[in-house]
Amino acid sequence: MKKFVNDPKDYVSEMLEGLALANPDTLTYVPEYNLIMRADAPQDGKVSIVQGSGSGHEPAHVMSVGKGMLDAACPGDVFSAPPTDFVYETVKRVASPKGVLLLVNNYTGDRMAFEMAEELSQAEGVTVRTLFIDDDVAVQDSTYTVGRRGVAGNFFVMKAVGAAAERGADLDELYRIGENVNAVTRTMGMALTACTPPAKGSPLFELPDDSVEMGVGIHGEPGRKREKLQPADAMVGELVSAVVEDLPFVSGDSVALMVNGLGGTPIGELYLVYGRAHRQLTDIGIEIRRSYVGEYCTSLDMAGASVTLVRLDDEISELLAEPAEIAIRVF
Amino acid sequence: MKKFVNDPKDYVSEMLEGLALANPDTLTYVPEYNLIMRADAPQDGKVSIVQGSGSGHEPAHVMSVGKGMLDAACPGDVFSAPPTDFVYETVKRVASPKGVLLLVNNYTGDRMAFEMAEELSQAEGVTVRTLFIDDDVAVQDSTYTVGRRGVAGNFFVMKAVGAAAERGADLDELYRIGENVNAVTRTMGMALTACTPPAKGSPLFELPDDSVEMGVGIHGEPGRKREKLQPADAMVGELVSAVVEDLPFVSGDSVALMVNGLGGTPIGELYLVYGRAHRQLTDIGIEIRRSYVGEYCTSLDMAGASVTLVRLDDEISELLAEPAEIAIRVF
Amino acid sequence: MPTTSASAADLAFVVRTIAQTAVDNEAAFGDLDAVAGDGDFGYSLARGFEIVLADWDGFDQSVPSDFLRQVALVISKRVGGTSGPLWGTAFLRASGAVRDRQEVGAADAVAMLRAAAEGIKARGKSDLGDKTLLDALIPMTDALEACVSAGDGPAAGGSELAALAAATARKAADGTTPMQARRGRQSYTGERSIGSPDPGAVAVAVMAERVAAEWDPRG
Amino acid sequence: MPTTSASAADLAFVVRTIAQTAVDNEAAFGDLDAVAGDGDFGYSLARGFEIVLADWDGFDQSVPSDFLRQVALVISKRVGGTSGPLWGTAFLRASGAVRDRQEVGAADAVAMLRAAAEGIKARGKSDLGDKTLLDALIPMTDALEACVSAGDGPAAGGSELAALAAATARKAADGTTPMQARRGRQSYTGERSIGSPDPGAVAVAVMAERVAAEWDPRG
Ligand SMILES: Nc1ncnc2c1ncn2[C@@H]1O[C@H](COP(=O)(O)OP(=O)(O)O)[C@@H](O)[C@H]1O
Ligand SMILES: Nc1ncnc2c1ncn2[C@@H]1O[C@H](COP(=O)(O)OP(=O)(O)O)[C@@H](O)[C@H]1O
Ligand SMILES: [Mg+2]
Ligand SMILES: [Mg+2]
Ligand SMILES: [Mg+2]
Ligand SMILES: [Mg+2]
Repeated sequence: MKKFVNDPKDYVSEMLEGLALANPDTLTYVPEYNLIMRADAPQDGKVSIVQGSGSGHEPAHVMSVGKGMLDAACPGDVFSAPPTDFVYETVKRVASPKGVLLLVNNYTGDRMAFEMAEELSQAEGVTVRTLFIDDDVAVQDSTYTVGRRGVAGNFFVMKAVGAAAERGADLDELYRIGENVNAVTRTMGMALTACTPPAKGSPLFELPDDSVEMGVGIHGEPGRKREKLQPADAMVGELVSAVVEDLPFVSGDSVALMVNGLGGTPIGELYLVYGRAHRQLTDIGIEIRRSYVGEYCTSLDMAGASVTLVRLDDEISELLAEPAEIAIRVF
Repeated sequence: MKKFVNDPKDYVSEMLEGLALANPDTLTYVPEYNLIMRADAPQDGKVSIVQGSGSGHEPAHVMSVGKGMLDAACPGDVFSAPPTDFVYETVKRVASPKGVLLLVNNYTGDRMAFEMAEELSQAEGVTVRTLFIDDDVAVQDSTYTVGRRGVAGNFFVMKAVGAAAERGADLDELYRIGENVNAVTRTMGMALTACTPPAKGSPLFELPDDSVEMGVGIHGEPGRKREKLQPADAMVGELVSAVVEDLPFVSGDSVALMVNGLGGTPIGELYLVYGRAHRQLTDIGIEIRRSYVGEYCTSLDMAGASVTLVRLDDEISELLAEPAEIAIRVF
Repeated sequence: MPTTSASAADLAFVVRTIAQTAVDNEAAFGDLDAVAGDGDFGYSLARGFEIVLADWDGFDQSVPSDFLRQVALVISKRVGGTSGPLWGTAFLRASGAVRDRQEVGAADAVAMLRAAAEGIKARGKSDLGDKTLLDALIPMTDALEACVSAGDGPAAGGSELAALAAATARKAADGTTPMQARRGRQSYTGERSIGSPDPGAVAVAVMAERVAAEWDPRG
Repeated sequence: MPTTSASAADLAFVVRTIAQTAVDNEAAFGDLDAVAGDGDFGYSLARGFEIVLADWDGFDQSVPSDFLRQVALVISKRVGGTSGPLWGTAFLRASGAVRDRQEVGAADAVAMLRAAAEGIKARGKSDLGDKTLLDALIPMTDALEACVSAGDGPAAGGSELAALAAATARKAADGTTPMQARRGRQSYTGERSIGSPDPGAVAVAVMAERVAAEWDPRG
């Protein structure tokens, strides 16, 4: 394993400490609960928005805390839902009179931790609602499974409800908006290489030099199928088709297109992927109104990318265009 | 080689095409010369700023074109200075009555291409000055070499002259500011893994699983020494010490601190590195006033990081704090 | 000579052995989870149970139910992933099953295990056959119950019961290999979860085996 | 029977062979550059010279000087890295060295090579001993000059001269191995540039060897 890491058990806390040190004016860090929160939260006139999940997906979600997006993030260890207690303590600290909205990617561990924390918080009089995000089309929904997974599309839910919350929308309105965005958001990703969790110290799965994992999960879960490495156009084509067919997106739709890097793929390649995806979509009559290229939801050091489409209406377009001030900045 | 790539010869042009497609309102792309320019350049009242170098360092420099930073970038192939002709054609297209400032990292190939282009442009009556950036402390300056290399510190030169240009500063003033920033900027990087140029198809050098390259160049050039992989604290300590001792930075200095990812290292690790660097600096009495964590100047898919320090005075601080609108955005 | 009445000391021994097994098998359990899951199962369990071991002397062990509740709390507070809520719930429900008891016997052991299994079912919306730890825990509990209610004399001692539990859990855990996961992260892989045993079920078996192996040597 | 007078056809043959060698050795030259440089030397040369080959029929080859200038222009326009300006300058200076000549002979060949070397020196601020292509080009030029000015009769034919150039360049290129680079990207590595030959110097040798090998078979 070649990583910047000391004791792997300290990986998450040392990362969070760095994040707090880099943003002393805007962020507060509570080490006992892996909690990163806006220094000015909670605010009486604004619903507080919280996202939690395993770590290893940075910048999601700890680096998305700030005006216009999250009020707090409470990550667990790498790829592990946070303990219930972390969520509960987080909700307590950002509880606003207008309520708290919890954004949770649809995984068993996260669901259970947040549901337990929601119950505990409600018992203490905090108004809480929990919204589950499940944009990953790699997993077909069925009664035998726990449904689709939440992946990079969560960014759009965060952004939209974050913007609406700044405008003063109430909790039910935010829930409606979040559900609405989730309903029109679809993602699929693929891995070129496996990722290496610091505590494991070796790759999470074996991926031969000539193979890719199509539909991989952001925790390295196997995807739809393993296939041969192909030129970019062919692989991007598969991703885009899978996403388009799922909703489905059709000619005449206006969309936001996100090409998200999974951690080990440089941004130059992501722009190449973006260009191919863009052309494929415009060729079938889909209009791209907003574009996003970079890392939004990663899987540690995995090389690979995901493609997300959001079908835009006026409300979503407007909310996505609002400003936000978060830790990730380039100037 | 596991990359999103079609024919490796098209890697750069397909990346640039994607960049242009993602930013239709703000950027213009001229494929014949790898040219990415602001759609609104040149402006009569503003010096135009151009940066060029090999590709493979994205977001430097093609994704740093926009209001408050570059007016144009003309990259060459991966790790190759652009042909003289590309630079010359770029200067012609962004020539402003107030002149053109060329920002060039100090490499033989880049120096020659830009010097030849400068001569050609001046012969046609364009006012041009060329500023060389050489912030890499890994290479000791000596009369036998061509001097230090330019690496991630170029970001601060770009940002400062970009901001001053928007305020209407003239060419000589911009040159003074750029030289001033370069004079107080120092960087050193290290590689955990080698990078793989698409056209080569295999890693540029061999780096055993237990070894790192300390002081590596952004083109994979060997560094100060090859050493054993160590815990993050020890490796970060070496980087920071090398940078601090070079200027030297001393107790009482105010600085901007940048932790730059080289392409394959996820942002979670970069924040961990940032935290350790921050503590080490404050321990010796250096005050960190601005912090930068992310990818600014990469080396394709190389895992690794560099640390940059800029000694701040009032003028530099103010210019760094100005807004800029470039392709890289997270919302 | 063994007795069917398990004392508070037996309970402490079992809990401590579970905790020690989780800590000692961090890497092995993690590797199992990496096959079709995300590899963190060993890490999650170890982080919680190492605190159980560290806090051991601070637990008030005089009342079985209180003791188990304290363990449950540590797990809920410190274990993330799916395992935190599931194992926390299991210990909490086990605590509830012996609320008014000062001493716990073989029948209480069955009651605690049954309560734990029911808690996991409810929390995880899962059941026998979903390829989870329930597929080891429930058969093990069934076997113990059958033995305890049949031979309601001193026929089966603690040592024999432990051995029975271990053998049943191991067989059941091995039996998860051909199953297709329908709950937990593994279920996302569909048919590709077939062919490897469920990490949670294996963990139950390994813990039971260690309890059996160390029951007598305790002396 | 060989003659010392190199025709325009000989010049075209040499340039074409250089171009073909650059294209054919893209990978090999790149690997050499990867040892202490950045691995793009082969790619850069190949991208320029493949256009020289593609544009071949469009070049006006009637006047040697004009022909060389057209080649220089393609290289300056299309080759990046250090090699673009250096090789572009080399061809441009060679063109200048035979400005008024309709036919070029052995002495002209020496003059062109000398002009090319001087151009590279000036452009690259480099000289013999810096571990660059000059360390093959200059010894080769020296050897040719000595031979041409000594045997100022038909003693050495084109074929013999080509063989001499090849042998000298190869020996000189091999001789760069123990040198420490003082120019170009390799120089950043300091002492670690010692132990491998300079890619540019090797390229000159490989090109000269191919010219020698194919001089006669042309028929
Ligand atoms: N819904 C569920 N009900 C019961 N047990 C479950 C459930 N989901 C997962 N498990 C058990 O948990 C184990 C995985 O635990 P862990 O790795 O901590 O979860 P994850 O990483 O998926 O959040 C599985 O092997 C299985 O035995
Ligand atoms: N200043 C110089 N003068 C002469 N030749 C040089 C100089 N710098 C580099 N070279 C030659 O160029 C070769 C490298 O070319 P190339 O890989 O295109 O350059 P780079 O990648 O360093 O820009 C070296 O092997 C050397 O022969
Ligand atoms: Mg997990
Ligand atoms: Mg180069
Ligand atoms: Mg797991
Ligand atoms: Mg090179």
